[in-house]
Order: sequence, then C-alpha cells, then structure tokens
Amino acid sequence: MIKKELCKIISQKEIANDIFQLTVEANLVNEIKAPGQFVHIRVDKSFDPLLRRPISISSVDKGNSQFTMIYRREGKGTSLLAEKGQGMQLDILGPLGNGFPVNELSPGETALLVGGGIGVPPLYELSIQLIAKGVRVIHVLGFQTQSAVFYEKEFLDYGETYITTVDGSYGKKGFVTDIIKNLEFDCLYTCGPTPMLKAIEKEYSDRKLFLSLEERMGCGIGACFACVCKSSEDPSGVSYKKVCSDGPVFRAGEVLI
Amino acid sequence: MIKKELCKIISQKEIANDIFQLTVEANLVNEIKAPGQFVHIRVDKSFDPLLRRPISISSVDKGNSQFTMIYRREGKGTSLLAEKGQGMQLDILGPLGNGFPVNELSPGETALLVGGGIGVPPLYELSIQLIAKGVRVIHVLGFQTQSAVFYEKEFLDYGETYITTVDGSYGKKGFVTDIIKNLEFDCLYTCGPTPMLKAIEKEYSDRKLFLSLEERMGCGIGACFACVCKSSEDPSGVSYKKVCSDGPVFRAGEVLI
Amino acid sequence: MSRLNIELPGLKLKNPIMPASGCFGFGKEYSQFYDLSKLGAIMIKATTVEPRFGNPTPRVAETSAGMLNAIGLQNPGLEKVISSELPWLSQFDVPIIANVAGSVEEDYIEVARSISKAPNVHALELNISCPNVKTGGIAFGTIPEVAQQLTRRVKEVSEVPVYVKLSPNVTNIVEMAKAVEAGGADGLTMINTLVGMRLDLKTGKPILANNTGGLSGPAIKPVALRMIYEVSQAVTIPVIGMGGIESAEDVIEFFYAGASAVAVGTANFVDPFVCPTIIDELPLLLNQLGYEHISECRGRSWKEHGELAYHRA
Amino acid sequence: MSRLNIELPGLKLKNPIMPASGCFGFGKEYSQFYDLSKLGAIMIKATTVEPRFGNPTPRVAETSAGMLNAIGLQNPGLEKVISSELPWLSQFDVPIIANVAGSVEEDYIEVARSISKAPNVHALELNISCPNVKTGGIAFGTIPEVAQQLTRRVKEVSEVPVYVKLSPNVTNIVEMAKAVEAGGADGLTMINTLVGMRLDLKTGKPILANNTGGLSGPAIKPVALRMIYEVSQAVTIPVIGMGGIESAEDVIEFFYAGASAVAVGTANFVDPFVCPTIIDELPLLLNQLGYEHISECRGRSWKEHGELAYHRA
Ligand SMILES: Cc1cc2nc3c(=O)[nH]c(=O)nc-3n(C[C@H](O)[C@H](O)[C@H](O)COP(=O)(O)OP(=O)(O)OC[C@H]3O[C@@H](n4cnc5c(N)ncnc54)[C@H](O)[C@@H]3O)c2cc1C
Ligand SMILES: Cc1cc2nc3c(=O)[nH]c(=O)nc-3n(C[C@H](O)[C@H](O)[C@H](O)COP(=O)(O)OP(=O)(O)OC[C@H]3O[C@@H](n4cnc5c(N)ncnc54)[C@H](O)[C@@H]3O)c2cc1C
Ligand SMILES: Cc1cc2nc3c(=O)[nH]c(=O)nc-3n(C[C@H](O)[C@H](O)[C@H](O)COP(=O)(O)O)c2cc1C
Ligand SMILES: Cc1cc2nc3c(=O)[nH]c(=O)nc-3n(C[C@H](O)[C@H](O)[C@H](O)COP(=O)(O)O)c2cc1C
Ligand code: FES
Ligand code: FES
Repeated sequence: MIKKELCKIISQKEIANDIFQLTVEANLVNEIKAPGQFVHIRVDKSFDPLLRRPISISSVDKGNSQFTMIYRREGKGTSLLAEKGQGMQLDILGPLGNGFPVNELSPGETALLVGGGIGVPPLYELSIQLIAKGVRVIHVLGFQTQSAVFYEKEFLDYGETYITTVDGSYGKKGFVTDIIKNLEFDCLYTCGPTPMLKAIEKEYSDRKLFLSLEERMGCGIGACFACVCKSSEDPSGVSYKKVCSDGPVFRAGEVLI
Repeated sequence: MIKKELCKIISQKEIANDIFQLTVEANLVNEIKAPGQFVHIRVDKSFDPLLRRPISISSVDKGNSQFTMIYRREGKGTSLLAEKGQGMQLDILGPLGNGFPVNELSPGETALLVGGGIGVPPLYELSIQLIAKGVRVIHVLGFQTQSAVFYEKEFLDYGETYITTVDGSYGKKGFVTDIIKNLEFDCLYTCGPTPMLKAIEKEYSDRKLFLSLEERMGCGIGACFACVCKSSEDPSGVSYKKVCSDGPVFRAGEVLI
Repeated sequence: MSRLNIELPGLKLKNPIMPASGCFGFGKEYSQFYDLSKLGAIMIKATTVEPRFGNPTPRVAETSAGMLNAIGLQNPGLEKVISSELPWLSQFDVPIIANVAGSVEEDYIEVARSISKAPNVHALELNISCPNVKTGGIAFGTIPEVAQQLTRRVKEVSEVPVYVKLSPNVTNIVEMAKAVEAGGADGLTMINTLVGMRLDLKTGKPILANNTGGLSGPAIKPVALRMIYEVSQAVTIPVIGMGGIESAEDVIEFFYAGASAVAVGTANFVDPFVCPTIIDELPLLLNQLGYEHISECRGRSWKEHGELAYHRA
Repeated sequence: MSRLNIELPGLKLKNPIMPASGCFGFGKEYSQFYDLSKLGAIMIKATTVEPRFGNPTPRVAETSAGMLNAIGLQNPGLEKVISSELPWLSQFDVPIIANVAGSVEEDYIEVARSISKAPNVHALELNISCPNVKTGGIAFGTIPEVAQQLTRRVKEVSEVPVYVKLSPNVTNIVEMAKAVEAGGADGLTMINTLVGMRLDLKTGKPILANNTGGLSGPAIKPVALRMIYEVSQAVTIPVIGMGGIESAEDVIEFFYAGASAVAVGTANFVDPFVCPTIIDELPLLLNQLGYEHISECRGRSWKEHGELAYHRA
C-alpha cells in the first residue's frame, strides 16, 4: 500500500560532488516490495516548488524502519532537499511503482547491473537482494567524471565492479556499453539516462533485460497521465504504460523508450 | 543608510500566545536612527510567500550589534518566520522609515505612550530612549485578551504602565482611550490598529501627537507607491505621503488616517 | 455534514468539494487513499469518442507555485468509459460529472448523448477550453457564438444538466459566460488552465514536447477568483470554481468570489488527501468565521449582507 | 561587458537588463543601493498629463509566487517628470524609456510629444495595458484597431522610437502585436499584469480597495514566456520581455522564447539588488551554457540552430 508519511531524517551527507545520501525513518519501509521502487518527496511546505520529486529507494533497513536514497542536487527541489538536516521531517509518498524482479535468476546465475549517474542508486538494493538469493552480481557503473563517482566500495562488497567516466578521470574512459560487451551474464538490469538505456536495449534486446525508466511526473500514482510511454506492440496506437505505476522498471520490449 | 543583510538569529521565543520575540545580529543596527523604524524581512528563499514582511524594531543593542523585534504569528509569512530557530539566517532590509522624534520633549516633561496589540513593540525602544533623556514616561497598552499580553514587566521598569484588554480578562476592560482621558501628558506617541489611531487623533489633535501608521507594502523603500496616504491639507488632491519612507510615524494632522 | 451540503442543477452534494477533471483519473488511484464516497462529486477525466493517446512526453513542467501540463486529453474512449470506468465508480455514493471533449461539434454530441445515460453521471462538464489539443477545443472556448451553439446542441441530447467549462484565455470572460448561459447551460465551471510555457536552460527548447501547456495550481488562483467574481455577478446560473485551490481557506475565498461549489485539481498531486482534508477542515473554519452554512459565504464579496453571525454574538 | 550589449531601436544597451515600469519609481530609491549607470536602461513609472493620486489603499495583496497591485498610475504628472525626475536621472549614464499613459488618445499624444523631447529619454513605452484605471487603459490594449491607431498617432509626434506594452488579458496576443506593428511600433514590451483578485477571509470583501488588481511576479512567468514565444515569431520588431524575472536563468529563458532584452519588475521589491546581481551573473551563466554573447540565445526555442558552442568544445 502507498502511504503518505512525515518521515524523520536520520542522516544526510554529501558523498560525492553534489551527490547526497539521505536516510529517513519511515513506517512505509514495510510496504516496500522490490528494489527499484521509488518515493515521491515534497521538499518544502511552500508551493514553490510545487510538485513532489521522484527519488529511488537505494537501500532498505526494515529492522530499523529506515530507508536510504541517493540523489543529485540539480534544480530547485533537490537543492532545497540538500539543505535539510538530521531530525527534520520530510513529507514522503510511497513506495511507488514496480521494481526489478529478483526472481528472474536462480542461485549461481549471473546478473549484470548497469547504472549511469543517478541511475546507480536503485541497483544497490537490487545487488543486496540478488546476493542474498545466491546470484552472482557484476556491476558496471558509469559517471561523468571522478568527482561524481559514489558507492564504489559499497558495490565492491557484493561483486565485481567496473567504473567508467566519460572524461576518463577515473576508472575506464568511455561508456558503460564499452565494458558490457566483454561480460557474460544471464540477466541484465539497468537504470540511467535514456540514451544509455536505448543503447543497451538495442544491443541486448534478445537477452533477459530489465530497464528502469525516467519521466517527468505529476501525481506519481497513475492518475494524471503525465508519465506515459507507448507500448512496443502498438507504436502508433493508443496503448500505453505509466512509468510511475506500471514501471518504472519494464522488461525490454514492453515499452518504446 | 538602508542595508540588505543576512542576519543571524540570536534567539527566538514565544512570549505570549502567538507573539514572538526575535533577536538578530546585524551590522545594520548602526544605521538605526530612531525608535519606530522598521525592517523588511524575507521569511524564506522561496517565492511563496513572495513579499517581505514589515516588522518594527522593538529594541536595539548597538554594543552587541543586535536588535529585537516582536511580532504576531498571523498568516503565511509570520508563521514561517516563527519556525526559524537560533543560528539560522534571515534576509533583512533596513532600517526603514522615520521613527518617533524623541527630541520633542525636554527633561522632566511627560510622554504618554499608547500601544495597541502588535503596535506595542516599537514603543519599547521609544520608552528606553525617552527615559535616557530624562523624560517621564507613562504607558497605556491595549490587548485583545490576557493571553495576548506581553512586555508588561519590561514597560513597568521604565514607568507607570496601564494594561487594558477588550474582554476584561486582564488589566482594565475596555480600550486604551478610556484610560488616556484621565492622564496628564506633554506629548502622546501611539502605534496600533487604525481605529485606535483614529480615535486618538480625533480626541487629541490639538496636542503634541505622533502616530505610527500601518499599510500594506510592496518595496518598503518608497519606490512602488503601494503605501501612500493623502496629505491632510489636500484631502481630495494628489498630495501624498508614503508610509514606508515618509512614515511610518507622522505628526497628527500631517496625513489622513 | 449538513453545514456543507449544496444543491445544484442535477447535483445533490454532501459537500461542495470535488476533484477537478484530469487530476483524478477515473478515481481508482485515489481510492487507495480514502473512501471516494466522502467527496461531494467527482469530475472524471475528459472523454472523447475514440480512445486517445494524447501528446508526446514530457507532458508536465513545473513553474513557481504552478505546473504546466500538455496531456492532450489521453483517455480510453467513450465505450470503455461507459463499460468499465463508470460502472466501477458506481460502488461509491458520489455523483459523477462527466467531462466531455472533442474536436468537432459532432464529437461532443456523441459523447454527451451516450455518457449522460450512465446512471451515476449526474451532470456533464463541456470541456470547450482544453488548451492542449490542436483542433477544436480552444476555438470553442474563445468564440462566444461557437460556444453558445455547441451548448445548445449538447443540451438537446443530454439527459442530465450541462455545465460548460470556461477558458481563462479570453479577453472577455463575462461575454463567454453569458453566451453559454443563453445557449442553455445549467451551470459554469471555471477556470481551465492558462496557456503557458517553460524553456529548457540547456537546450533552449520548450520543456514540453507540445511546446505550450496549461498552467494550473496556486499561481493561477487570483485569476480564477477575479473571473468568478465577474462572471457570478453577470449570470444567474451557478459557478463551480477551480484554479489553485489547496485549502479550506481557499474554498471560502472562492465562495466569497461567487462560486457555489469548487473543484480541486493540481493540489491532489501535492497531497493525495487534500480533498478529504479540506472537507474535514471546512466546518471548523466556518465556526471560526461565524457562518452556520457554507452557502452563506457565496458571493459575499459583491452581495450586500447584514452583520456576520460572529458580530451578532 | 561586451557579451551583454544589445542594440534596439533608439537604445544602445550595455546589457539587456532594465527595471520595469512602476517597479522602480524614477530611480531615486534604488540609487541608494547601487549606481544606476550599471543598468541597461530604466523604464520609469507611467506618466500622465496631470498628476494622479491613484487608487485608494490597500493597493497590494500577495498571492502564491505573485502579487496584485492596483496603484492606479499614481505619478507627479508630465510637467514635474520633465522638470525634475528626468533631469535628476541624467546624472547617470543610462537610457530612459518613458512609460506613457492616459485615459484618452489626446492624453497619450500630449505626454509622448513632450516627454520624447527630454534628452535622456531614448524611447517611449506606450502603456495601453494598465488594468487598474477605469477609463481607457485596458480598452486600448484589447482592441487591435484602437491600439493600432493610437500607436500611429503617437508615432507621428514622438521624437524617439515607440515601444508598445501589450496586455496579456486578451484572447489573441499575436493579433494585438501585429496590429501595433502595422501601426508603426518600433518594438513591443510584454507582458503587463494579468487581472486578478484576492478576498479577505474575515470580511469576505476584496483585499484591494480597487477590487481587482494586476498580477505580477514568478507566478506569471510561464504566461509571459508563451506569449513572447508566439509574438516574437509573428512580428519583425523586437520584444522586451518581462513577467516574473528574478534570476539570470530567467533572463536566458526569456531570450530563448524570443525576447531581445528584458525588464525586471516585482523582483526589485524582493531584492533591491536583483538587477545588478543578474547583470553580474549573466556572463558566468553564458560561460556555463557555452554562449559567447547573449544575443545567441534569442529565439533559440523556435529558430533552427547549429551546434551549441559547448558542443563544439
Ligand atoms: C522513477 C524515478 C526515480 C528517480 N530516482 C532518482 C534517484 O534515485 N536519484 C536522483 O538523483 N534522481 C532520481 N530521479 C531523477 C529526479 O527525480 C530528478 O533529478 C529531480 O526530480 C530533479 O528535481 P530538481 O528539483 O532538482 O530539478 P528541477 O529542474 O527544479 O525540476 C523541475 C521539475 O522537473 C522534474 N524533473 C527534472 N529532472 C527530472 C528527471 N531527470 N526525471 C524526472 N523528473 C525530472 C522535477 O521532478 C520537477 O517536477 C528519478 C526520477 C524518476 C522518474
Ligand atoms: C511599518 C509596519 C510595522 C509593523 N510592525 C509590526 C510589528 O512590530 N509586529 C507585528 O507583529 N506586526 C507588525 N506589522 C504588521 C505586519 O507587517 C503584518 O502582521 C505581517 O506583514 C502579516 O504577514 P503574514 O505573513 O502574517 O500575513 P499574510 O496574510 O500572509 O500577509 C499577506 C500580505 O499582506 C501583508 N499584511 C498583512 N497584514 C498586514 C498588516 N497588518 N500591515 C501591513 N501589511 C500586512 C503582508 O505583509 C503580506 O504582504 C507592521 C506593519 C507595518 C506596515
Ligand atoms: C494534469 C492535468 C490534466 C487536466 N485534464 C483536464 C481535462 O481532461 N479536462 C478538463 O476539463 N480539465 C483538465 N484539467 C484542468 C483542471 O480540471 C482544472 O480546471 C485546472 O487544472 C485548474 O485547477 P487547479 O489549479 O486546481 O489544478 C487538467 C489539469 C491538469 C493539471
Ligand atoms: C507595483 C507595480 C506597479 C506597476 N506600474 C506600472 C506602470 O506604471 N506602467 C506599466 O506599464 N506597468 C506597470 N507595472 C507592470 C510592470 O511593469 C510589469 O509589466 C509587470 O509587473 C510584470 O513584470 P514582473 O512580474 O517582473 O513584475 C507595474 C507593476 C507593479 C508590480
Ligand atoms: S505521474 Fe501521474 S500518471 Fe504517472
Ligand atoms: S511600500 Fe513601496 S512605496 Fe511604500
């Protein structure tokens, strides 16, 4: 069930340049079903900014009723969010959407998790859950530049981790796709900027592939039709999926990216 | 000179029901010329609320570069202001306007200070300065009800102090005007709701009388013409005074209330 | 609850609060949060004859205290709405106002004729003001004669009262209101969105794929209030007001301006509980302001009144 | 500074930032804060033939991300503006755009004829769009033929280029723009305020003594951008854009939409330093976005462009 809850901030810190890790205490952790789900945050009581901001859940601690998010300070909303400190309250709606299916793999199989920039965070909880199931996990994480890299150590704890940067200032210079092509896997899970998703879908559409999409949102719950995308079978027709409530994770070929 | 300054909040506390006392550290204290001047506060970085809020300076501590304001939590802006805590910063424009003239009285003469509700605060610094000049001071302070009464003790330190409440729950039941008529004075200074000012002006227009006016403001510095009132000599004409920059304190008879 | 009930043509409202069309889908999503029977009514999403996908994304953009949308009337089409959405809604004790849209007059007539027969549809809302569809739509909403004729023809086929939804993107809103009143409208709903735009700082291009979109939210509230103030004095049919409402105080302000009921749109996205919260808070606010019934607030800005109740106390 | 200079009819601007009319008086108050020579230009307060007191107070009310004003064109009158305000302003190295207002055509002509002779007045801004004066004003701004004729007659007497300030309170802003262009306007300034209203919760009456007022501030920015986007593609004369600008980012957004320069109104009340701050920040923002000169941003939303400078790098 989706809850709207005033959640207490347990901690917030800048873990890379403009990248913040935010942990809150929330009863809604009990409703979280799968890695890749997201929440919709109202960053301020004022109506400027007006809309909630969708942010993925990056890890969950049900025992302590806490969950963590990682986000980039970009515009008005995330800048305000970055100013919030420990003990303050945050109006959160969630969990929202459908996450990555962890049951697609059996113990011993290999999952390839490919993240770009702020698409990396939801893969962290995914990795945790896959490992717990006995699945082998490989991570390929792409960033713009060295100062934007985060969570390398955390991912390394769970499996092989390759980092790429566009400018080559850290890890391998180039794009995640350059790395993927040399790797073996049974299932690919990915989240990141649309061009990256498109490139991956083009290359691996014949494989078991799950993509997490991004779209500008209004309600976040399926009511406003802001976030729709076309069904792949009916590209010029009226069939659609909503990223917020049918997604954000889709099986490759389900929707037109 | 008017300054725009980010001022640190030294303390804020609720001193009566919905009445807050706020002290800030500000270089602009050095520019304060007279009791009755005010500042224009931006309560939030967001544009909702958009406009600054005019609040009177209630006391000044030049030695520590601090000044104090007292305000009532009313609408959107003052509610946000009331949430600010020690150490936070506040965007303040001031000091603004012209205050009460303290040189109208000679040592030994008697000043009557009449305040209503949130018109009371600026009279406090006035009282301090009059006493420092050797002027005798009598205070008549009107409130709605007991829970709204503030600063009685503080005023008592400087002179006779009469409290009235509209509902009679504290002090004398009734209006400040009921008390004033039994008092002797050489000069009357007043600040409060317009009906109170009108009543006082009607009764004492032949006396030395200074009134502090309130008007909805835009700029607070004389540029937008939001806060004008008509000159008394030219009631149907085009002469005017601006409450923000010519006032808020006017000599009785100067402007039409 | 008897302090909030309002009767309007076709509508016996428990309270004057309803979600605005397009901001509440067909109710399903919000039924996760509360019992929809709590609402005064529900204005469902615009329905067209054929299913529509609407505009390409991005379809929303944010503005200061507002948002732009260019959904483009996405909806499953008349048949599906009648066969599936409306029957689903009939489990709730709440009248439905069906928002009717189209590109040409015949579209409106076809939708109105069929949808007005649905048992839980108690009124129609003629959407002659959607700024996000290229043909029709806006033209109906900006030319008085065209709006009047459309109203008249829809009235001929509708089995329930017809409200016409006015566009604020006109020079003279009173003229539009009078035209549709003369066309037989039973009521007005206003305002729809103001046409607006945002540009992307990095690309220089419009943020919305549709270039322009409809501005809604608190930003437009003063425009809505002004138009309702003008129109409610000039017509005799009731006005359902909307535009930026997010609190019980806003509802009272719309009543003062002349509204007889209100709809809440964008605020549902900010707080899915906004409608029931307002409904719960209204009686307390009425107490505070000294009114026995919300209808006492209606048109107070332009009507002559005796003393307020709390002045009598 | 050479990255910000702009030339427009009558105006050689160091930078495209100017305070909007009515939000800066005649400059004196803001000269306490900074050297007015820093500004691209100054649009002074509306001037009428006779001195005007304007409307009764309250004259302002706040809205979400906006404000309403009903100043009512208070000003000291033509004679005083020419004999005292303009000479005072001549100490600064900044072109003045004189905002010309009136109730009947003859008023505009009289003000335009005299004020255009003042040595530091480099252009006129015909205010045919003030929503706060009962007679004239708004009518000039909503009827194309009337606006066109007024423009033509003012052009005949003006010694400097004439910009016409458009009202957003119209169904078809492009039609208005084309009409005044055909009337000989050298440029357009847009937008003036949207007509809006707020009601007092306690009394039920309008907050503004004038009942309605003009809505300005960030709330109206999307409407301004949309109108500038539409108009700038339809006319060949330049547009000075305004409506909710408060940052360097906003300025770029207005240029993308099609503005050739911008004016900042309400934001001066929020931050008296807003204009010089924007002027200082613009070059940095241009760097970040990869433009050499601000003029490269103009009309980018609708013009076809080659690669952005930063893509070439
Ligand atoms: C399902 C989902 C999960 C996401 N998870 C994360 C995450 O874990 N970490 C993270 O850093 N970011 C995440 N994002 C992107 C994040 O929502 C945007 O970066 C954020 O909304 C930008 O807001 P702003 O206030 O900084 O920018 P502004 O420019 O002020 O935003 C203006 C408007 O545009 C919307 N918007 C702007 N950029 C985006 C975007 N990329 N995607 C969707 N809406 C956008 C905003 O929500 C807002 O409505 C996610 C987006 C989606 C859809
Ligand atoms: C010169 C001057 C000095 C003042 N000094 C004090 C003081 O020391 N303590 C104090 O509590 N109050 C004082 N006030 C009144 C104070 O400015 C208002 O109570 C406050 O602006 C209300 O803002 P809000 O956000 O609570 O209300 P909102 O209703 O959100 O305000 C909406 C708008 O109306 C304006 N407004 C509302 N009420 C008033 C009012 N009474 N006067 C002027 N503008 C108003 C606000 O400034 C804002 O622009 C003073 C007013 C003036 C003009
Ligand atoms: C996302 C969205 C979709 C909308 N769809 C419709 C619609 O289908 N039909 C309609 O008449 N109005 C539609 N509207 C307009 C609203 O019903 C309402 O008139 C407007 O948004 C103003 O109210 P608000 O400020 O409370 O949102 C839509 C508004 C939004 C924000
Ligand atoms: C208090 C106030 C007074 C104004 N007076 C005038 C005026 O005299 N003449 C005019 O053409 N526009 C006037 N305007 C409109 C502004 O010049 C500007 O067009 C409008 O406010 C939109 O810009 P903004 O959102 O930056 O304020 C006034 C606006 C305000 C807020
Ligand atoms: S964001 Fe509203 S339907 Fe997805
Ligand atoms: S508030 Fe602007 S002139 Fe006084």
